[in-house]
Amino acid sequence: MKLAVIVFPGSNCDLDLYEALHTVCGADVEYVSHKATSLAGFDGVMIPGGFSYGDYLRAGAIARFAPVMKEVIRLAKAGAPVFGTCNGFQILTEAGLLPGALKKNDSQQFVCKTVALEVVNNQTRFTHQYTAHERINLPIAHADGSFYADQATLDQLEANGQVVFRYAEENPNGSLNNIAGITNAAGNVLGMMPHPERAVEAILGNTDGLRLFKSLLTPAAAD
Amino acid sequence: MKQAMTPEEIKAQKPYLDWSLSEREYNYIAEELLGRLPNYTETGLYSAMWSEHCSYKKSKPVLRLFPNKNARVLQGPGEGAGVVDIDDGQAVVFKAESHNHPSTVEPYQGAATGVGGILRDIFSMGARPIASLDSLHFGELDNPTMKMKVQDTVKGIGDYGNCMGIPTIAGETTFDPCYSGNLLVNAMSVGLMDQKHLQKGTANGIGNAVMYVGAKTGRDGIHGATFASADFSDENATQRSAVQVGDPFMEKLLMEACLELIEQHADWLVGIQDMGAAGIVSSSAEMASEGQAGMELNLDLVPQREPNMSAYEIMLSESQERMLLCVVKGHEADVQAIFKNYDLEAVVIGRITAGHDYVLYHDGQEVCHIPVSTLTDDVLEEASEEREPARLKAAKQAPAWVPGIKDAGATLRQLLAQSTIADKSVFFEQYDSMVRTSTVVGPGSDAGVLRVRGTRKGLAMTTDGNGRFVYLDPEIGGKMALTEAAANLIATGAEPLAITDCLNYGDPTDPEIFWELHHSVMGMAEACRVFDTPVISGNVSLYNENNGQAIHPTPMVGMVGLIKNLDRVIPMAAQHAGDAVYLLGQ
Amino acid sequence: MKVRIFVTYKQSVFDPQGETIKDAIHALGHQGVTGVTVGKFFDVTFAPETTDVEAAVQAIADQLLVNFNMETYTYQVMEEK
Amino acid sequence: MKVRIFVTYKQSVFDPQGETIKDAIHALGHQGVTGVTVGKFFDVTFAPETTDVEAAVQAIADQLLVNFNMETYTYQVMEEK
Ligand SMILES: Nc1ncnc2c1ncn2[C@@H]1O[C@H](COP(=O)(O)OP(=O)(O)O)[C@@H](O)[C@H]1O
Repeated sequence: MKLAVIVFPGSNCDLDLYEALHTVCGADVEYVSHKATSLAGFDGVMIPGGFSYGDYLRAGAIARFAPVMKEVIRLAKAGAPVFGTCNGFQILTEAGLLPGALKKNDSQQFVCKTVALEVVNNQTRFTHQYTAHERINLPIAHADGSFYADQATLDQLEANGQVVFRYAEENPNGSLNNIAGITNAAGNVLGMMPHPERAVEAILGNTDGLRLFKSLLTPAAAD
Repeated sequence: MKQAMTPEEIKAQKPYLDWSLSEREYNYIAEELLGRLPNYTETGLYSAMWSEHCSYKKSKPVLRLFPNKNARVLQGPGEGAGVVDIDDGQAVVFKAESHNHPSTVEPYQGAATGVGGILRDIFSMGARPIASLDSLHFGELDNPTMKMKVQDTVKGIGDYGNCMGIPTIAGETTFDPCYSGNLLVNAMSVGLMDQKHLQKGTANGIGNAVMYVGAKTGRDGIHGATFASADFSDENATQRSAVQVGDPFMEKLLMEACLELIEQHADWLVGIQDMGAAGIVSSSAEMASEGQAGMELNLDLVPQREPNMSAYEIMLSESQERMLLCVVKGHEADVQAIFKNYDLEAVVIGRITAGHDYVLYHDGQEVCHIPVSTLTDDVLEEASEEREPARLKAAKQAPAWVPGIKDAGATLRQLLAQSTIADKSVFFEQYDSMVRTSTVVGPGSDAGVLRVRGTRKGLAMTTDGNGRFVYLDPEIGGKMALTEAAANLIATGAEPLAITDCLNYGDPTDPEIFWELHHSVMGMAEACRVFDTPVISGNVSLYNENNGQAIHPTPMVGMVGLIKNLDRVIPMAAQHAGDAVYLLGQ
Repeated sequence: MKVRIFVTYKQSVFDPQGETIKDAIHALGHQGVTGVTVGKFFDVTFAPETTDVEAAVQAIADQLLVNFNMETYTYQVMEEK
Repeated sequence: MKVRIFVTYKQSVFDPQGETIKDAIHALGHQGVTGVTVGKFFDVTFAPETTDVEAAVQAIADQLLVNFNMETYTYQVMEEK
């Protein structure tokens, strides 16, 4: 599987995502510029964290117009795996590939720390190496991570198993239903505020994110 | 454009006194250096370049006490940042910078642009910034205004560094009434590079281009450099220069573009320097002076954000996120193409000339024509009077104070409740400390530790200082700042390499304050020799006063150490119940 | 020609910032304040020759300035000075 | 009674957000836009019995909402709906 790590102006976790996939997991992965007009040859898309366009309007709002996004949308519609963490999640909601929106944290402050999560749905192509309802810890680092959607959308997300990760102890940002990560209805697009790519090496003190990438790279028999 | 005053009017009305150029200096420039009266623009350039902030005219004699070489030092003070060999052809680059005055006026933007400025110093050397640290000193947290200032400062540092994607991994925060009217905001940046990419702020080669990249020039912080060197008082509040607003998104693009140019096309580049205090004039004059070249600039070509700016305003503007490059003739378009790819403009604003003159054109007229070294090298050093502070003499006479602790538990709880000692996670959780996934030890420990990707090496770093100790005994306090920093590094398993510093003091024309500066630096310098940690970069911030009340003398030490084998990093936390506890030392 | 576009959270969306500011205003002694909401505005200037400014404003707001999942907007053509 | 308080950067202060948004608007094809500035507004509601609302507004703006080092403000009393 060949993966693209998209680099927007202001992306800053592109290196982290690339290193997690390439150096730690041995995946076939390349950086792709926001100006690229084709993603031919790629089997999946990874959208990194950071501050695309400085987050100067809303987080992720301007990135969605980048030329490469047409191709990201095409791949997503075709069922290819598309993953966004942090700013990547914000971009995916702004682009309409995921429902809802991400508001400023209730605290009105940026927060960087490790939080406890529940793997709510381990039946996705991103999470099948976790056990159901497993507790894991992952770092977060964001100012706009409060997930919001109207009640009907929330009900739908819950009913369809689209809520993949939930904050398990403290809710660090005010997300509704403690939502930390969701997929689209088809299950091939995952967006999450926590950073699994920051938790893939023992030397950095946490490897709970590793199985997310392993899940993606070694599709379960069911896929 | 017409100059606002004729040279004769300047001589008669002495506007330069308001710009902190003394009459003695003005006369020296006119009589000895130029042999004529400087015009309005020239007078403005001299007053900025000869300010303490740019010239270190008062602190230089003291700074000479610091050792600044050893076998590992590749670049000592004088460039954007110092550079130290960490083996394998790699180097660590670091520097600290104070942004006290801007942060006192406007904590959020002051702190943010402080971080932005120090990052440019690092990437202009050819290094990629890999970590930020800070050293913050506030008034007591007993009133809403100070609480707000603290919040804004922390948010300013966080927002800038977080947006740039550079982890803030260590720092220190103290609270004392002496900082109420004059905050100390010191930011440190650490970069990593292959030694072969080392760049300098230099310009030479007749016909080579002087190129401007980054944000447009506006009337931001005109005279910020001289403003940073003058005492604060409340009546001045409304006259203070406009605050600079940071644009970390622009800086991120600028950093990526500059690093791409340096790493892939070094042969197109003669030199590169960031525009910091005193903007275009200091960067261009320093580059020409370093390269022993002449330089001609056409200010009409400088990208401008506001209409009708005078030559003086363009030259002194402190608009953020700008860099100056000297580019080999013929490669201008190549350089432009690199910046264009990041949606940045690179503009040729001048050329290197034969000789040694610094010539500026504006609106088709020559507005400045002076030998470049008169701006950078001919500054009159100022000998300062000094006198041991009366309080220290009195203290020597007084009987030694013996603490009378009745209930050690209660005293311990009181100590832990002090804001200076209490947990700082409310602050450092607002900093992204993990981005770039190399943070082995983040904030909340003795020192931050980063791994060096692709090696077994690590870098440990810390900022330390203690104004109270230095206030009680400048020399011993200076030594203790070094000792604390070294101890913090050693506790992680690192060998200290070198230091950077910010020397934060009050008004140096007060002989007691100059004595504090001199004696604390003596103490620091001696400790530097003992630890073999030369001073490779740093910054001096004087006039930290409010309504005549000086801060405690507060030198801050930023120290970086090398860990040869990361497997041996020692965590701070207690590991197992039943483990023995040892106290080492005396 | 200048148009001011106002963007706020939809009414159903909780706005902690407004609450925080209201508390701060009370702390300053202005008990008469019963509510605070916070919004952003964008002053967008159009070249004089632009035709159909209102259509452009709507397009810009719809495509870029507003996230309809949580926000709503109004606008106002500003007087020339 | 509701008052809308508008806060913007002073004119000489650089507004990086406005510039970035202007570029995005151009990228969407609206070349007629020549400038964008961004501001915040606060809708402050006062209890009906409040006397001297304008003085309160000025005090709140001065003490809390506006940073006079770089910002300036205007306000407008809103019509009741
Ligand atoms: N402003 C700050 N930025 C980042 N980290 C900080 C800051 N202030 C304190 N810290 C972290 O909190 C811990 C304790 O801080 P402090 O009590 O000031 O330090 P020390 O242990 O050096 O006396 C240190 O690990 C330090 O790295």
